[in-house]
Amino acid sequence: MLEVKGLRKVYRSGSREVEALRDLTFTVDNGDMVCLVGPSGCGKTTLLRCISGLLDPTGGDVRVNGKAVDGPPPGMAVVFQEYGRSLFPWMSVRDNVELPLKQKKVARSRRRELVDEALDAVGLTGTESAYPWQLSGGMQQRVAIARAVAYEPQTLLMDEPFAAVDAQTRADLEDLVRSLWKRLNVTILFVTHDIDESVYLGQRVVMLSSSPTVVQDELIIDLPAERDQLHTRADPRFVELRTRVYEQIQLAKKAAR
Amino acid sequence: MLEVKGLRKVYRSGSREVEALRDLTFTVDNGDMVCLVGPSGCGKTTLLRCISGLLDPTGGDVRVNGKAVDGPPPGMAVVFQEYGRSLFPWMSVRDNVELPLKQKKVARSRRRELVDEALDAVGLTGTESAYPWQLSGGMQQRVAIARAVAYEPQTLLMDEPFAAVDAQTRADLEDLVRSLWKRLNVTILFVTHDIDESVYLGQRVVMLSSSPTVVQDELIIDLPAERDQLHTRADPRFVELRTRVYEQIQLAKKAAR
Amino acid sequence: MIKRVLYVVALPAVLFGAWFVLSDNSESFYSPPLRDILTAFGDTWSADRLRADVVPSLLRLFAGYLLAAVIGVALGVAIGLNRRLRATVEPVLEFFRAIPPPVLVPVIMLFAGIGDGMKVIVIVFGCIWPILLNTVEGVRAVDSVVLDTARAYGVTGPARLTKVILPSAGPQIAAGLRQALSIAIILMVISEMFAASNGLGFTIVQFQRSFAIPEMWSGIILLGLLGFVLSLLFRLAEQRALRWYEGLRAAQRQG
Amino acid sequence: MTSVRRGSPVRLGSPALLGAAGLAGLLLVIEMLPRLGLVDDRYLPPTSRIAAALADETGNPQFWASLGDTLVAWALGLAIAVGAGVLAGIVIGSIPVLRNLTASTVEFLRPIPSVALIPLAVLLYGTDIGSTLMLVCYAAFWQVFVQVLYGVADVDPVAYETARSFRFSAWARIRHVLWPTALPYVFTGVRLAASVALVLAITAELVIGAPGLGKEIAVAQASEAVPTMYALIVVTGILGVLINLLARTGERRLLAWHQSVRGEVAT
Amino acid sequence: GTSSDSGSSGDSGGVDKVKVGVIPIIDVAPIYLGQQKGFFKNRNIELTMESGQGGAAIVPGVVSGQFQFGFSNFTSLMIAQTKNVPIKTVAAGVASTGEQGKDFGAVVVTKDSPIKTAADLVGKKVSVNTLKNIGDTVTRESVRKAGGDGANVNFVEMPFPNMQAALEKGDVDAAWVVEPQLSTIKAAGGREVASTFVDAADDLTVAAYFTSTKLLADDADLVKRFTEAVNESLAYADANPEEVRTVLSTYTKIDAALGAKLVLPKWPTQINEPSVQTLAKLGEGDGIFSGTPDLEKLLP
Ligand SMILES: Nc1ncnc2c1ncn2[C@@H]1O[C@H](COP(=O)(O)OP(=O)(O)OP(=O)(O)O)[C@@H](O)[C@H]1O
Ligand SMILES: Nc1ncnc2c1ncn2[C@@H]1O[C@H](COP(=O)(O)OP(=O)(O)OP(=O)(O)O)[C@@H](O)[C@H]1O
Ligand SMILES: [Mg+2]
Ligand SMILES: [Mg+2]
Repeated sequence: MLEVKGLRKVYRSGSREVEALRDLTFTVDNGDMVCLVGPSGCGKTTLLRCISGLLDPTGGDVRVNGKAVDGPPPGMAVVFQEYGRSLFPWMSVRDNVELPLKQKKVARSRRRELVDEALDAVGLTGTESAYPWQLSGGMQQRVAIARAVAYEPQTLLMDEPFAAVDAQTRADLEDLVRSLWKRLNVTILFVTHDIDESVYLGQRVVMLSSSPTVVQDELIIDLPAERDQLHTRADPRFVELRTRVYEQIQLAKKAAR
Repeated sequence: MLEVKGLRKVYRSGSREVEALRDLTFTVDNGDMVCLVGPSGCGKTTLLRCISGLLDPTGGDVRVNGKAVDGPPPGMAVVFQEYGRSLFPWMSVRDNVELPLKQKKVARSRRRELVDEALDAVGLTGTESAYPWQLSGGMQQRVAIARAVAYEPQTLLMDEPFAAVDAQTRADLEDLVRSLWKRLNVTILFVTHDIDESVYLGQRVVMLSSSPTVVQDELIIDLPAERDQLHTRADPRFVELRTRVYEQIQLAKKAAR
Repeated sequence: MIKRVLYVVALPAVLFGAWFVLSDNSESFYSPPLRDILTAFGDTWSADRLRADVVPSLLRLFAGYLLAAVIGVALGVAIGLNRRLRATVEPVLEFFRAIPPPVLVPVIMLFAGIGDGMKVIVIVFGCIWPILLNTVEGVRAVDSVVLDTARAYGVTGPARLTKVILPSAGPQIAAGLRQALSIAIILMVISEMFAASNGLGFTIVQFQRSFAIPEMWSGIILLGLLGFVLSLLFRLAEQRALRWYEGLRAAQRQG
Repeated sequence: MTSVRRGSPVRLGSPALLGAAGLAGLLLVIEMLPRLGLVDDRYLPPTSRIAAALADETGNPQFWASLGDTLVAWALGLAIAVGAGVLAGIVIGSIPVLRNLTASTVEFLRPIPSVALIPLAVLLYGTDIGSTLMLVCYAAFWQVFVQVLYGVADVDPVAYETARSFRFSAWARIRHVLWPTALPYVFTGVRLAASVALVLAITAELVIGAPGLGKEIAVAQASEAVPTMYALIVVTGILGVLINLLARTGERRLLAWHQSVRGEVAT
Repeated sequence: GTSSDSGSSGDSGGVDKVKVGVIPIIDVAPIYLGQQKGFFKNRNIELTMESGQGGAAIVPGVVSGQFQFGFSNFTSLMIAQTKNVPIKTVAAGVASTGEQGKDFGAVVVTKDSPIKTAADLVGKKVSVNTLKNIGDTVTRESVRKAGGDGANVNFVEMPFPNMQAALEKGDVDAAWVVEPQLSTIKAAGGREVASTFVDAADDLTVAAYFTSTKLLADDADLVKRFTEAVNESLAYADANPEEVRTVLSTYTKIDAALGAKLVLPKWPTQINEPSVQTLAKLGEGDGIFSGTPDLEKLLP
């Protein structure tokens, strides 16, 4: 279980002071898949950083399975928004994906298997030996996703992980994430700007207001668990839900103006 | 007029050799707005870099207004896919946007005006003095857009410029680009993964195949020149066109498998 | 290949040529004609001489340089990673860095005697600074997203060091190592000015004192050659170790 | 910004305080070593005796004149070396042909010890400040030059292409992209050069006998005035610390954007 | 270049600016004293002392005209002469006292060293300030005189101030030192085993003032005046040891207590040519020179 209680974060540097998060409270149950949407600059990345223990909040509390977070909790994987910079340019694609597994002390043969599977799942078979900077933007992002997938985390935080890939690949990756979620029963917190995506993927959508940021609304996505790109998106309930989300975000942005 | 004829690009590094572009031919008339779609890794960024004269093609020809390109042509602005790295971390947001104008020797007062307008248009008023790395991903991307917009180019190349912004902002920015295009009569080449976006924005959509890359198809978007987010997207012709594009891309990907 | 060889030899050839011509009828006692220097070079640096003087020098040089590299990088990483440690020891390090090694030689002699140990310590003491400083800066400049990624995926402990911090700081550490190499050669000479009975530096100083001026110049040229060869070796090693970096930078330049 | 642990008492140890503590520790060690008999106090007198000798020296006008001579040689030499090093580094570093052409010559000239140039310096300038200056310039130049070369090579290609795409002039590319990227390297180079310059200024004075602290040290050494010798060495050390302090302050001001400084500003 | 070029400023009426390269040790006390006493000013010479570390720094300065005169030991001068460095001595510099056990330079050992006489130095490690220079020649001669094999002594080079520590730590078995280190070491219990300058030759002239042959040719008058002034200074210094001890504190950092105990050298005004010839032979025998020094050319 992931609990965020009264979370607040203020960035201070010199005279500039930005209240990125004012007061966030929500919980994600184990095995849940929650999508997070909100206007650009509202603090989603900040929130993910706090949850993953990479950033100390100014106030409030983050707990994973009851334990306060003060460093990256074990079994958590993060896909960073800055995919380009989060890959290690001095390592090949394979090494990038494999390194966290080595750290987890996964046996060599199993590691091989996991890496190959993950790269295959994101459609990057054949680029194992390339360096990240020899890949296109979308391919780099997929390496970052493969790294998280191969890690087989219990909790997966993803920050706009599909921003740089084309529509078709995106659909494939969405299905990949859902199948992973079902297969491994991972808890997933997924930040996206694509409203359709959030409804398609999530069991719940949490909408953030624009700055000063609070939780604007939460929505349970009561679509059937079996989803597919063609039928689910055509489902009238889907359209209804996406309209709801859209309206809330409109509201959030208006309030800010 | 922008002519691309038989363009070919092979990346070589050590023993690895990637044919990013095989044979591309198309033209963009002055004042045209062309959207470029294609699978991830098919060579869109490569193409844009060749057109902007930043990369030497292995074969073929790029001409701007009849002159072969062998360096960035005057009056051209590029929004890079790696927005984060294309901003100068040692300069404030304002300085980042202003610097190209200084290079263009725009008078100080006019510069001020242009920068303020551009930052306002992308919704970043109030962050002028921040450094890029103090901004969220979406905000950084908008700074890069503002920089290009303020430059008032004759030709504008944009590489997935809206990948990191939320849906609402994206819609706003789409309208910004269209209004800019109409007002200044700019030639725009716009790379996107969002099929709806390509149809909504473009007068023409050029679809690339996956590697080895050629032009798969071209589509004239015969929607009325006056477009708006609500009505245009609901237009049956819009839906028809987007389905066409979608199918072509599906085809492109299938062919590759 | 031919082009590369040309690059290497073109400028030195021109410079030496100019020197040769300009100095040809030099009367000055201290800057004799290059012709004399070259003659002296052949006469002076016989195989015996090389074995007796250059080899011991090189051994001290390598010992000192390697020691400095190991200590410099280790200390640099520790200092670069820990802000408080950095604040605490920086003034002390600066203090020692500002003390000229020749002044310290007597002090070092007190503790290390007059053998090779003293000379190695002098070399370490002098050439550790660029390594240390560059390592500290390189470590401090590791991209924050990279660090976050490493933390998030549990890449900690030794792996964080060897897989993340060191490669990322690699280019800058290399800059330091390279600078240290030439300083090490300089210090090899300085250390051999004290309490030595063999070595390249000793020989050069001896020539200088005994007014064997062409021989002295030939020694200086030998030093330059030595530095050149060592730096060539260094560059080979560097290119291997930093292949990713050279590629990364070259990739987008030439395409 | 990301690696600061929660509740870490950042204020408790302000850098200045910690630095002072470090120095105090050193002084204490030097006081204790001879007092405990670990080293002979004829060779390493305790801090207090060195301090007394230092106090004596400060009353001596000769000392201040020497300090002035050393500082002038240092500052002048450093300024020339930094100027030339940065200029040469940027020009040569950004023009590949030049870089390739000069590489071997640079590698040849660089390790030639300045001390080996002493006869040449004396020949040209006698034991004036000129000899010191020449040696200082020669040695400090390479420090800056090489750092700048590495800095120029480190320019982010995307940033550089951005500048190219906006058709920045060559000068503007240098001014706005190359220079800021190279700046952290330049700073490292200047800091290295500053101390190498000091080291050489003093060495030259020591060996050639040109006026300055180095000569004073040589005289003290030859006169068996051990505490005075250490006092003078301490002065050179203190100079080093001050110079570094200056460089650091400049760095913090000019490099607020840089990753290495960022972490210390933001919370 | 610097302001003064080979003293050419001096017509007989004007004042000549003269720079002298000296090593700031006891040996040159007379010239400082002479400067104080106005011996140089009386002869229209405005004197500045430029200190250098040893002949290696001073000789080039004199040859290039940066200094008009220099101070150096005879072995160094003879080495230079064999290499045809265009220099010539103009006045005596400093000489041995000629008294066994009471000279300003000697080989010393620690109190409890097994080395009793110079003959015991055979096969031992002895420190000198400069290898292949006056220190090793005279030490070898002392060994020979005591009946040992002078060729079989191992010399190591180190600065004088380090010798005491090296002796006490056992890094070297004996040290060839001069004042003030000699007094310091003796005060700490060190034992003298050979007065090397005394052993080498009777009343050995150890060092001299010299100039370049060019200056000698261009401005013989200046050289003459300088020589006179130096000679007057030498004579005065020799006669007034207390004033010498006082003047020491103006250009060295020798403290008063140590200064009072020092053994002062002799400062005769004449170069003792036979002693220099002996020194030349010794040096030649020990392989310090590559040829035979031509004393004709070197001595005034
Ligand atoms: N290092 C920093 N220093 C100062 N302010 C920062 C820093 N990082 C983020 N901010 C500010 O915090 C706010 C939230 O940023 P954050 O990156 O969390 O937004 P986001 O929701 O992820 O936006 P996007 O969708 O555009 O990525 C922004 O206003 C940003 O300017
Ligand atoms: N510097 C490089 N060295 C080697 N190969 C490269 C390099 N840059 C790109 N490539 C290869 O060229 C191909 C096309 O890359 P490009 O970046 O143009 O794709 P793209 O269409 O922009 O993809 P995306 O939509 O994911 O950004 C890819 O297969 C990539 O691996
Ligand atoms: Mg974000
Ligand atoms: Mg791309």
